[in-house]
Amino acid sequence: MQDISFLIGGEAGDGVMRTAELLGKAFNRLGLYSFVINDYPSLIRGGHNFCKVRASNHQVWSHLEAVELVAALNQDTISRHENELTKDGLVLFDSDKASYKGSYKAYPIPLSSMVKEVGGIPIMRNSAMIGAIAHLYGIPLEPVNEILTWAYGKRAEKNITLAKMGFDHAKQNFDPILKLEPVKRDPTPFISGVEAVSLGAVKAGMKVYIGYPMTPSTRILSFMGTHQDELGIAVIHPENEIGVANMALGVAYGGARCMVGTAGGGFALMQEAFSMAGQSEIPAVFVVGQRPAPAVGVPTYTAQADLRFVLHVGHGEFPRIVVAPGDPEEAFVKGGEAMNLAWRYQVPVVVLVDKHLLESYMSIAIDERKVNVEPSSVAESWDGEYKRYKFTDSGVSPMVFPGTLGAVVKVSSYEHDEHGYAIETPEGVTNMLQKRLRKMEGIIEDLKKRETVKIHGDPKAENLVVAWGSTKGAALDAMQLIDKPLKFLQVMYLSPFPTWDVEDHLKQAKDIVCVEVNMTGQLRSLIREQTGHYIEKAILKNDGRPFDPVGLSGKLKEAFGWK
Amino acid sequence: MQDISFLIGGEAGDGVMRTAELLGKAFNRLGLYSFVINDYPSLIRGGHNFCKVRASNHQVWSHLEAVELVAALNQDTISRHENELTKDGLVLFDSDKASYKGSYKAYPIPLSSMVKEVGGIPIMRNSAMIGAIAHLYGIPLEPVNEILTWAYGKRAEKNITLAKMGFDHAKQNFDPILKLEPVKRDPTPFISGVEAVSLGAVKAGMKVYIGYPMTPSTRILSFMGTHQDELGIAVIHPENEIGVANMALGVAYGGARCMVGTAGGGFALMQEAFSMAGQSEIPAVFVVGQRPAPAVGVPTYTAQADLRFVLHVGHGEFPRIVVAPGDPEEAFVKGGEAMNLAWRYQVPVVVLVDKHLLESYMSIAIDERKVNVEPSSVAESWDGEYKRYKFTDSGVSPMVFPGTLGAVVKVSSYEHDEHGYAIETPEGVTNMLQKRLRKMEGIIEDLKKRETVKIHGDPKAENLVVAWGSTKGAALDAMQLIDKPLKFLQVMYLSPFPTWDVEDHLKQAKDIVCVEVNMTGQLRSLIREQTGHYIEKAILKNDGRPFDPVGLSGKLKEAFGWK
Amino acid sequence: MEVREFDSPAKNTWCLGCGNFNILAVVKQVMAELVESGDVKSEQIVISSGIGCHGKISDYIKVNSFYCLHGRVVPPLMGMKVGNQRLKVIGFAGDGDAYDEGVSHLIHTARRNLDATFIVHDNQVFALTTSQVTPTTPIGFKTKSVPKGSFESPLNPLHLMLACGATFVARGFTGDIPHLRSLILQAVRHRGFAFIDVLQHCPSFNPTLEKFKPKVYDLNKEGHNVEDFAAALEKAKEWNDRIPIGIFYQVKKEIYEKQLLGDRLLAEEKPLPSVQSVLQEFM
Amino acid sequence: MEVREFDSPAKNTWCLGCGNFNILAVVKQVMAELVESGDVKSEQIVISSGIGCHGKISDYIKVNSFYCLHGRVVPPLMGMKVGNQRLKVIGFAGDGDAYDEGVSHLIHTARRNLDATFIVHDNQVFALTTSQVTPTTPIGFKTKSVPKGSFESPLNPLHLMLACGATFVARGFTGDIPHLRSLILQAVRHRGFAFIDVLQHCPSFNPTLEKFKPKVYDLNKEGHNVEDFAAALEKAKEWNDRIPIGIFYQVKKEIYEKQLLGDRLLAEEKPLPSVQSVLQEFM
Ligand SMILES: Cc1ncc(C[n+]2csc(CCOP(=O)(O)OP(=O)(O)O)c2C)c(N)n1
Ligand SMILES: Cc1ncc(C[n+]2csc(CCOP(=O)(O)OP(=O)(O)O)c2C)c(N)n1
Ligand code: SF4
Ligand code: SF4
Ligand SMILES: [Mg+2]
Ligand SMILES: [Mg+2]
Repeated sequence: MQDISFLIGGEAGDGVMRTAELLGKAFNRLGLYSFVINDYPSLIRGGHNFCKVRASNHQVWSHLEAVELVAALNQDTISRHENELTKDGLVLFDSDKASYKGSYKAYPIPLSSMVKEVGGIPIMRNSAMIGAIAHLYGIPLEPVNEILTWAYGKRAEKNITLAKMGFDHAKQNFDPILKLEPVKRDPTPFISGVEAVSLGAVKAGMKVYIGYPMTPSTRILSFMGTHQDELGIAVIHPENEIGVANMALGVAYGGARCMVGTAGGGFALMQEAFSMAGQSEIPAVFVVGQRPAPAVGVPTYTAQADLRFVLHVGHGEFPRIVVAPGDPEEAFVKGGEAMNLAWRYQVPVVVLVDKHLLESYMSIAIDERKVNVEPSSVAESWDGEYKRYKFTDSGVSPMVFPGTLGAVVKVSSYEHDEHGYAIETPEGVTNMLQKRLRKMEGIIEDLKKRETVKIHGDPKAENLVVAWGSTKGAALDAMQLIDKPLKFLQVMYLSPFPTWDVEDHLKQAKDIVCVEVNMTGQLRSLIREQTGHYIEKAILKNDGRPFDPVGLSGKLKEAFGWK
Repeated sequence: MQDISFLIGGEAGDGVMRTAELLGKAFNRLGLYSFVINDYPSLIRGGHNFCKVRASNHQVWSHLEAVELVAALNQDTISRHENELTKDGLVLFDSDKASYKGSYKAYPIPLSSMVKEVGGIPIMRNSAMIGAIAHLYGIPLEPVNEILTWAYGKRAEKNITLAKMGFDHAKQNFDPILKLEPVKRDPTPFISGVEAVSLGAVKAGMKVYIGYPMTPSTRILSFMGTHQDELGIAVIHPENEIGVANMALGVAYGGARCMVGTAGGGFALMQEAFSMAGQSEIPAVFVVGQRPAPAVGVPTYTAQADLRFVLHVGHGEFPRIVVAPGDPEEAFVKGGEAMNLAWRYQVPVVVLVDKHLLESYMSIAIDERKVNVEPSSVAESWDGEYKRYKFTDSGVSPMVFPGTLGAVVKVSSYEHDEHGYAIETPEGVTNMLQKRLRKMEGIIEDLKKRETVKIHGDPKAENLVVAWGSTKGAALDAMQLIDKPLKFLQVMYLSPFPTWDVEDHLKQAKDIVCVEVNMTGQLRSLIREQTGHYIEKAILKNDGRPFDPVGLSGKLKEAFGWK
Repeated sequence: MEVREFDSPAKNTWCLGCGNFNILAVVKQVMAELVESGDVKSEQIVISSGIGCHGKISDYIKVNSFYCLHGRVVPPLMGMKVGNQRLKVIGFAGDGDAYDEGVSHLIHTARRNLDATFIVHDNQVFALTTSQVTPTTPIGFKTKSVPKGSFESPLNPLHLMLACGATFVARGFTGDIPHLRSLILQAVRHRGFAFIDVLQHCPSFNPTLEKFKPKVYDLNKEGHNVEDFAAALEKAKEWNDRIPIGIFYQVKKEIYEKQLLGDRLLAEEKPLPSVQSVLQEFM
Repeated sequence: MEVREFDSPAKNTWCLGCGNFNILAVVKQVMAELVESGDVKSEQIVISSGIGCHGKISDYIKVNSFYCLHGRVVPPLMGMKVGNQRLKVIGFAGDGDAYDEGVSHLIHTARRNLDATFIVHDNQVFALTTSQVTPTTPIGFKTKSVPKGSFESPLNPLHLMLACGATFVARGFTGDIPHLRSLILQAVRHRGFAFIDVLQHCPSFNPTLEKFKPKVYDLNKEGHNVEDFAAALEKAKEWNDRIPIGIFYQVKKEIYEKQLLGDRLLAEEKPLPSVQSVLQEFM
């Protein structure tokens, strides 16, 4: 089994992320499975950026904290990351910018001189670095050149030259680490949550995306913006999040499927509109990207600490759906499902993700047939006078849009009667409230037919790991490192809570550990609330970083008493 | 035991609420215990308004749905409320405006003619009505005149004349219902939650109140505004709720104690600032008045359906306190406690109330000595360079304000170091997060010394009622109507949840019923989450109206299998 | 189309003599006229309103409506136009609604020149919450929250809208119904963001009818050039013995939705059958 | 007081050549001068900033600071002045911050004439989120969310502030440091709401320095009368081959906090010892 892990670091503006993504993509094209995580502070130039790149001949779900190679564009990278090297680790660095005298093997390479030699610009150091890394992992130059051509088009030439220079230099001076064996497999995208959730929504009929930039959801806006023509969508960036959310309700009322994206702080501002979606029964999908909070917090890092916040957003009682995919494929599927559910049940739906899922890239198969525009609750015809809020057994009222001949479509923020006119009587209020709450039953029946949880590992194991969202990746990889039978229950739907799919696993388990990137054990508290089951053991942290599989496997073993 | 209950109704603008309050106050001055609930739609003139007035020679905590008298200023009142009359009920009505031919006894009185006779204005019909009601309950005119003089000052004369005319007319034509016996007791205020929570905050040092009007908290703004000079406070009504909340943080940062008030929808808009209070550790008190939601909902009615919403407001993890008083006395005490806790622990505190508690008036003793400015975490001196976020065992850092010689006071929405400068390292983030979370331990220890729950009824009873907030009133009165041993656990603190005070009662109970004005059983779910205890029986509704003690007693008996 | 076809079954609860009745009456007439003249079909009209006394207009007209959150009249209008450009949208807001809670949306939507009409029922007071100050409340106005009288200088909404680039800026008066009718008709026919601040009489909390009546005059009858921005600014400042009503400023400018969408009608577009081509980029 | 006493230990992470450096340098000088001249004590100065590149200024000056939420620079300033009138407060906001997310606060605080200085680092772009359009972004500016170029007419912040009644309205330029220094000093010494839109060079996303430099001129050197409102409006519209900087408008007006509080200093007042007299009303 081949499994490589290295780090590329430099200053913000040095092009580290792009380089890592290109390498990850190159590995992916070779049939390897790659994973790239980025780490950058909230600034534009000069701060320290790095990426960890992992590639393997079997599916990987996560990065590894430890690396066998630190590829440094500057001195800072070496001093910050030397301690993350494995025993036989190497330090590859631009010898024009940095030096290394430490205990690991030094691989100096004059990247800046090379760039000067070909008359390039500093950012091109990356291409020479890519060439050197290719050599270290026994990759020929062809696939590298292909990627550079894909990335830089006509301007690729100098980069290709530099890649060769880097490659040659490395070949002459450095021993390779290993020779990566290309794998024959069906090609899969090398993709992040950003693109996956966007494409899922579009495949489910999304026509309008609205967002006010906020890390980690800004990239959704960028992706939607740059691809708006291919995707046939309109992209709007309005005055603020309150505008975003209320506008989204207008779009759906007008008849087009709409999604919005934000982070915790922006979502805090959308709460009143979320409640309005509940009251007016207008379909709305909110992608919420978690990052460490409260307030502005640590903007460019990751967290899973907004679960409770998101579950209870908005004043009043109304059905809402919250789904948390754990990888890009699930982001695609659940993003689409969110849109379909919103339009079938006329409820607000949150797709709860985080920076780690949104911004990390991985090789993963995405089958676009898994998402389609499902039948919605849009009506073709109706009896008598049209009633936007007609009482029905399911609680779902057939929906039409303004512009429909013969229908007067009235939606309201007030409690209202079937036509949408404001009311105040106790019976009227109760009936309409119950009509809305009744939808939850249909949603639950519907979800029973969908995948609300996933069981990984040994389905018969007595030891159970419970996790949600992007922690899936580290958990899956950690399980590979534990040679005891272990079952992993990944909870994807958080509201309505899939007790039907969860309870048995809890009951069957002898020992359970809940793993989350928060300090208060939010899924754990939810499970107790929903099932009465108290999970005593929890592995928690909230420091902006996702779990590392190796570290996590150690903690799991400890929790299960295996070491 | 004397226990009267009647209704006054008319159009919005007819002065029904004022009349009911004056009567309630008159009863209170006579030593009776009175309770007045109002019911009005969201409009200024013409809609139907009514109040129910109850008075008794023992403490009452609630209105009664059934009345023995409907006092009608218009026809509408009769047709709407006739069905709420008890068996021997009476209909007293302005015979110039309405007529009555139904099965109850009719007491017509020409109020409009009387007003015309003295050259008064229509609103003065109320005074004649008051006179008539006084006769019906055997009250002499003196206390009535006193109240009218108190209310109308120099303009009282015509009202006093009209009261006499009403009284005389009634005396000549109607049999009294009963003769209310004045009670000798220490005088207590006849007061609503609005004034009580305001005065509690002021007594605890509040210097600034900020609010953007929103029912049911608008009256806090009005009360604070009209009494600003006596109370020595500044009152601000700025551009919107986001402004309100962020301004409040500025006030506290500047060194003055501040409170804000709003309803669910306005609080939804304050969430980001709430999270900011958590991050920056700025003391802030939010009074949140519940009303039926989602969205605008049923603005002038009551609900207890924002519990979960309020418990989890704001993105990220940080300590917050939520307290729900159940009557005006508790509103006074807990309003003050909220302010003191906010300033001792530098956390945001929510005083969760509702329209019923805020706007209903009752006779209740308030001992102002129960609230004082408690020692806070404001520092007089410090060692070395001042650190706004100094790490301490308690997690609370000594606080000073700008303007303090030698201290640089930096607060931040970013995760920060001890001085307040932004940070991003995993260790830095973890340390500061844990410092904040650590405060919860101190808060819990502190609350263990305060009243977090109340036990009413028979402390040894095996049957337990659980409720919170304004449902206290109906529950207490309902228990009077049940001749079986019954214990009532009133939960006042919701966050941190007082498991230490709650758990034993749950364990001791044989049978438990949870009563809430919401449809999803929010306290019930919280109790399960916090204690694992699932309360199977619940009496729930969310129709804008509080529970009626008689109806509730029936439902409780049913739930406990007593009928 | 008859005006009364827009009559709604909802019971009207405005106070007797409230200026909102006049706005309501006029708007229904304008709608009937629009339909009659073939400008638009009745099912394509959508109104939207905020929370406040004014907001009830959504319930009082039997036409498509979006009864918004307080202060959020504009964003849904923008959303629905993006979804379906063919709609004819008219927003009704209170002065509290438009200038306090929701002013950010107003400013930016004016700037974008969304094709929408926006009518502010400016009674200089939060009426529905029983009288508090708004950004247009005059100095000295007493309410419970400011018992000694408001001391904040009021905002000039016309100037604000001119500063933000609205392409139709006008003032109406509920005391002059024929004028208001013609004004709203012109606003609705304007292609772009048409803003009208209507001086709305509130007998219960701010009875301005008699105060404003003698002062009000139609500036369009006095030779005001609606294309002259500077003159519009000058007129916007006039607020003394004479109060101008009418169109202060009107200019042609491309509308937002055309620039965003061209002629696309998103609500009727088929979903994209496949995202494979984009997925391919990630291979 | 030495300027470097305001140096903070935080590492500066602005891009090389960023105009924010100039604002930072100038502000520290102005503060030193204020303290030196006895206008204010250093512990009475409070700065506040939004979220964006500009916002980091809170970390870069060793002085009391309130590092706000995005868009919320103004309300805390108002709050702290209500708590303690003696503070000297200066807000720093981005153009996204001030004109998008937080514009409602800006408008109304200008109108109220809070005694505060408000400096907008107007780089015409959301910089920290890696380049998106703001209300001042010029037409045609390309970003990922608008790859074909922005088509929304930009807002004129000076005109907006004039329309809202700010009592000191100015424009600065990070390419003219001495001018900026004098401007900020005057703003800080102005009693009332002093607004400065600073054309801030952003080498990474909107490098305007060379573009604006030849166009910029000091209107106060060209006989502009700062008390002439109409002239100020006229000048605010000028944006072509010539771009005026300096004070456009300045007027004296009573400040908000005086009207609200007189001379009371709430932060230092004792708590009310008893509420009995008010409770008595309810007996
Ligand atoms: C977020 C929010 N804040 C406050 C309110 C309460 N509220 C209802 S109406 C209103 C004021 C309405 O004033 P205006 O917009 O001028 O309308 P008017 O009643 O004068 O027509 C307010 C503040 C609300 N519904 N929502
Ligand atoms: C409520 C909220 N929405 C969005 C963001 C994300 N955000 C951070 S900085 C920024 C834009 C900053 O632009 P500007 O104010 O012009 O500042 P600059 O970076 O250009 O100095 C945004 C949108 C946020 N922090 N909070
Ligand atoms: S309060 Fe004023 S605005 Fe509201 S309905 Fe009555 S008169 Fe009209
Ligand atoms: S991105 Fe622009 S504004 Fe931000 S630090 Fe760099 S140059 Fe300055
Ligand atoms: Mg109004
Ligand atoms: Mg900017």
